[in-house]
Amino acid sequence: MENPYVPFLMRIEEIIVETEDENIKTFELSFVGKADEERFVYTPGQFAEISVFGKGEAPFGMASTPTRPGRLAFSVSKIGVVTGELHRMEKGDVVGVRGPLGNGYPLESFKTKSLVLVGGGFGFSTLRSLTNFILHDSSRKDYGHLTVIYGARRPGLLLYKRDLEHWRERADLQLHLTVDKGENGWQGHVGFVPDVTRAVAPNPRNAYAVVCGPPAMIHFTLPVLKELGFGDENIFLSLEMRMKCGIGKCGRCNVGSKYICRDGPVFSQQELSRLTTEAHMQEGCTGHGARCTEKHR
Amino acid sequence: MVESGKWEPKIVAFLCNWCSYAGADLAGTSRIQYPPNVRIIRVPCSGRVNAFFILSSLQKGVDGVLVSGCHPGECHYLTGNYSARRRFALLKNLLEFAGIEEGRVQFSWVSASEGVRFAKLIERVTTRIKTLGPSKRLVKTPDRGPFHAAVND
Amino acid sequence: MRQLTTDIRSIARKLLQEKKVQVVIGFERGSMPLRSRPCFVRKEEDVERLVWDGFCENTLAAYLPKRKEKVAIVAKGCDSRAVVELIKEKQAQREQVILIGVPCRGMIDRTRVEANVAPKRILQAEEREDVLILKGSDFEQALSRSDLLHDSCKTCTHPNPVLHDVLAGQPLVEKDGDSFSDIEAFDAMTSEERWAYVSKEVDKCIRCYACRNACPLCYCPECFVDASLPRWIGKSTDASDTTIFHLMRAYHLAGRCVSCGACERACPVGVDIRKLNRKLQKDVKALFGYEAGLSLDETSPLATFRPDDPEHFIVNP
Amino acid sequence: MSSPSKILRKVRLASFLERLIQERQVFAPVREGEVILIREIESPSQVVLEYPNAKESPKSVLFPQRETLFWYRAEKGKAEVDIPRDKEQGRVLFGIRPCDARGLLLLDKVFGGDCRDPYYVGKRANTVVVSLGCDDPNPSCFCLSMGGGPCSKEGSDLFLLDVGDRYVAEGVNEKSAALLADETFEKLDEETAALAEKVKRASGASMHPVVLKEKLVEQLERLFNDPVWKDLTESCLGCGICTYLCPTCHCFDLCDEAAGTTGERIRVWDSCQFPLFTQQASGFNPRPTVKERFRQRIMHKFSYLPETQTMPGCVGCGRCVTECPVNLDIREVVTSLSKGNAR
Repeated sequence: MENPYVPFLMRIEEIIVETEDENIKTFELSFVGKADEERFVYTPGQFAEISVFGKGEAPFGMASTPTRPGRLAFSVSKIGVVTGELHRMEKGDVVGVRGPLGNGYPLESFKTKSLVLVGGGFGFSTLRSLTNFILHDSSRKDYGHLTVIYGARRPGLLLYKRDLEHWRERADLQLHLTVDKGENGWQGHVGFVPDVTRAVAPNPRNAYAVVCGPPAMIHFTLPVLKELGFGDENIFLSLEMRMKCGIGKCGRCNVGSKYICRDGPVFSQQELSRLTTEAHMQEGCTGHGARCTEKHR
Repeated sequence: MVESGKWEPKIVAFLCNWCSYAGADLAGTSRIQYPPNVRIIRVPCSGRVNAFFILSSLQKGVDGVLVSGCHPGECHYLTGNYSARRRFALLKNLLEFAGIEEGRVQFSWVSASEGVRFAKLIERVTTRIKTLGPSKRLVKTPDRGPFHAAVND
Repeated sequence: MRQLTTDIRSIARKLLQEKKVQVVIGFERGSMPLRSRPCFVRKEEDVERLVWDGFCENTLAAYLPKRKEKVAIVAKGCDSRAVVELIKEKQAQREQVILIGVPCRGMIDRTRVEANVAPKRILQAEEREDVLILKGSDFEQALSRSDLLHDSCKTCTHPNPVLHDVLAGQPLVEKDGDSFSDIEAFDAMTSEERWAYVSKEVDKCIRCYACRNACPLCYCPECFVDASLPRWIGKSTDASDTTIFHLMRAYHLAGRCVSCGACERACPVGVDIRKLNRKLQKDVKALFGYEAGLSLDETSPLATFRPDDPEHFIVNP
Repeated sequence: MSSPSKILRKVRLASFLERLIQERQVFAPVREGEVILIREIESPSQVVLEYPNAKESPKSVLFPQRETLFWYRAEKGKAEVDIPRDKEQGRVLFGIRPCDARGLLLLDKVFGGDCRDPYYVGKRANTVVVSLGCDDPNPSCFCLSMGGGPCSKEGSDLFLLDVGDRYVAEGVNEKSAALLADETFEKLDEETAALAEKVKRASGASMHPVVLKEKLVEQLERLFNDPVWKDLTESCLGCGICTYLCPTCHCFDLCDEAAGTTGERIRVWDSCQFPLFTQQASGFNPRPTVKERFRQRIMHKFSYLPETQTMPGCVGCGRCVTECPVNLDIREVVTSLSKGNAR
C-alpha cells in the first residue's frame, strides 16, 4: 500500500540568500531517485513537506516553476526548529520531501484571462512560481495581461531579485514593486501593498486576482479588490494554517468542513465565504493575532 | 569507551566557571592524576544548573552527574550557590525518593585553589558510581529497527 | 450543607448588587449524580445556581491567573491557600479577589462511592451530617462520609480558609500536623521497589495534562512540555519522557504546591501523582520550615535562602 | 451475507478464547487497579465482561498513542529510511461495546478515503471486532441519540448478546465466519432467540433520550460567533481528557526522535484542545483561547464530519461526560445549541 508519510530524498544543489538580514534562503533541490522525479508532477501553488531528519517536517510552497525540470526550489525563513536546521545545512546535504500536496492555482480557469498577482513578504514564493510558469514560452500565449504587485518592508527584504530584473525587462508583464519604507536609490513605489493595488487599479474585466501574503496584508487588500470590481469568484487566496500530515488526516488545518492542506491551500473568496466565519480568521481579521500560547485561558 | 572490556562509567560534571572549573584546571596544571570518566561542562554558576540538565543527562544514558560550585559565601554572583543549594537539596531527595539510586547525582563545593581536593572528589564520585553499575533507570532506550546497531555511536 | 448553600447565595447576591465583583466563581449542581461543577455567576438572578455539598472538589483558584476582572471565589481551605500563593506570585492582586471562605469537611471521592455499591447504579445522593445516603432504582444505602473522602482531604490540616473576606459557616476544629506517614513508609522501601512503583504509575499516564491544567499553580504560558527550543522531553508516552514530566512538574511546584489534590482528582486513569508532591512538601517543611499558602508575607522557600541552610547532601571528599 | 446466529455458552467462553489466543493477538477488557482498560490478554481469566465500558476506547489498539512511521539513518550527504512491518498474526478486539465498534467505523472513513493511512488500514484489515451488547448502560451513555444503540452492530464483525448463562452470537459479515466455525458455538434454539429479542428491546429503555439533534447542523452554522460559546466553555480547563478518551477523536502530531545519526519519525496523539495545535510559527494562533478550541471540537464532531464523512464524530459513549474534571457535559452543550440558546 502507498505510504503517504514516508518522504523521498532530495539533495541541496544551491543555496541563495534572498534577504539582507539572511533570514530567508532559497534552497534548490535535485531528486536523488529518478522515479521520484517522474512521479513529482506539480502545478504552481502546491506545496511539499520538507523533512529534516531528527528535527521534523515543515510545509513550504514550491517557489520553482514546473517548466524547469529536475529542480525544486523552496524559500525558507529561519524561524523554528526545522527551518533553523535547514539554514545550517550546506550544499550536498540530503533532506526528505513529501509531495506535491494541496490543490495549487486553478490554471484551467485562468486560461485566456488577465491575471493580477498580489504578494507580500514571505508569501510571494508560490506567486513567483506562477509568474515564471506563465511567462514560460510554452504557456505565455494561453494567458492574457499579467500584473504583479509585490511588496516587502524594505528593498533588502525583496525575494528573487534576479527574477525581478528579468521581469522588469519583459513587455508582457506589468511589475509593481513597493516597500513600506523607501531608501535612497529605490525607484519603485513606497507604501503598503493594498494602497499600491488601489493606485495601480488593475482592470477587473475578464481578470482574476490572486492574493498571497501575511494575514494583515490579505485583510486590507480584499476590500480594495472588491472596490475595483473583482467579484468573490474571481479572487483566489492561498491560506496559511499550521500543518503536519499534509493529507487531510491529522486535523490540524481543519477550517469549516475543509482541510487547508488537502482541499486548499488555494480557495476562491466565494468558497471561503461559504465556510464558517473562522475561515475569515485566516485573513487576519481576528483583530488580536495574539502571540498567545496561553495554555488554558 | 570500553577498551579493556571492563565497563567504564560516563560521568557528566557541571562545574561553575569561577571556582570548581578553576579547581579542575589547577588539578590539571599541577599534573594531579584523577579518573578520566568525567566530562566537564562549564556553567557560569551552580545556580545556573537547571534540573533538566541533570535529568536529560540521565535520560541520554550518562551513568552519573556531578554538580559543583563555589563554597557558600564565595560565589562570584554572591547568592547563586545559596539558591542552588536549596534547589539541589530538594531535587536530590526527590530523585532518590522516586527510585534513582543514591549516588547517581552528587553535589559538591570546590574552590579555585582546591586542585588536590577536586581530584579526590572525582576519585570518590567515580568509585561510587562504579559500585552502582551502568545507569538503567530513566535511560531512554530508542528502538531504531534495522539501524539499531548504530544507536550509540 | 443546606445552611452553607444559603449563606453563599446571600453573600454572592450582596457582592453582585454592590458591584464589588463582576463575577462570582462557585459551584453548581452537576449533570450527573455525585457531581458538582464550577460555575460563573455574573447576574444576581443566577445566584440561585450556587450550591455547596460534598462534591465541590474542583480548585477554583485555577481560574484566577491572568484574569483581569474583579472576582469572588468560593474558597475551601486549599483554595484559599492556592490564592495566597497566586497573589504572592503576582498572578492576581489581593484587592482584585474577594474570598468567600467555606470551612471544608473534606470532599467525597465519587469513585470510592461507586466502588462501594458497584454494580448497582446510583441515581441520587443526599448528605446528612456524617452520612451519605445513596438511592438507586431498586436500593437505598447509607455510607459513612469520612471513609469516602479523597486522600488529599483525609490528610488535610487546614480545612478553614487561611485568608477570606467573608466566611460562610463556622470554622472547624483543625487536626494536628500532617504526619506524612505514607511518605515515610514509601521512603523506607528499597530504591528498586520505589522505582518499580513509580514506573508502574507512570505507565498509566496518557499525557492528557489534566493534572497540569487543573492545578491552580501550573499557569506557565509555555510549559516545558510544549517547549521546542530546546525540546526537553518527547511528546509520546515513552516511559522516560513521562517520568521526567511528572518529576519536573512536581519539582516546579516545590514549596508552592498547597496539596489541594486537584491533580489527582482530574486524572482519568488514577495515577498516584501527589506522592511526589507530598515528598517535596515534607522536605520543604523539614529543611526550610515552610508550608505553602499560609501567609501572604512569607517568601516562598526557593525565592530566598539562609546562609546556614542544610547541606548534609554536599559531598566533601 | 451474514452467517446464521449461534449460541456461545458462558462456561465454554474460556476454551474458545484459549484457542483464539494461540493464533491471534486478542485484546479484551481487563481490570488494572480500579480501572477497566482494553489490553492484550495472555489467558481468558483476565477478561472482564461485566463492565459498563472501558476507561480508554479500543481505538488505542489500531491507532496507538505512539507509533513509529519509519526509522532512518542520516549522515552527511546520505540517508536511509525503513518502514516497520505489522505482525501478520491477526488481531481480535473481543468484548468491546457497540458504541466503540461504531467509533471504529468513523476512524475507517477518516484514515481510509482517497489518501489511505497504511498503518491504520493495514491493522484494521486483519482485525476481527467482536462486540458485546449493553444490557445496563451508564447514566452518561447516549448512543441512541447519536444514531447507534446498546445493541447496534455497526462497525462490528461478530455481535454477542448476553442472555443469562449464554451469549447469542450474530455474524455481521464474513470476517466472523472463521470465528463462528469454532466448535464451541452451538445452533441457536427458538427459546434463546426469543430471549435475545426481549433483551434487545429492554436494553434501550433505561437510556433516557437526551440529545435533541435534528436542527443541530444549521444551528451550529448560525451560532458560530454567538456569545453563547463564552458561557458554555468558561469552566473548561483545556486539558486533553475528552479527546484522548474519545473513540472517534483521531487528531495526531508527527515528530522526530533522534540520537546521533539514527532516529525515527513517530506519530503521537494530539488534541485540538491544546494551544500548540494551531499555533503558527509567526506567533499568530487562530484559536488562542479555550472558547475557540472547545467550539472546534463541537463543530468538527457535529457539523464538519456529518458533512464530509456522513456520520457525526460522536457515538454517545459518555466518556467525556464522566471523565471531564469540571463536568462539562457534551449532551447539555449540544442540546442547548440545537435549541439555539445558552445552557
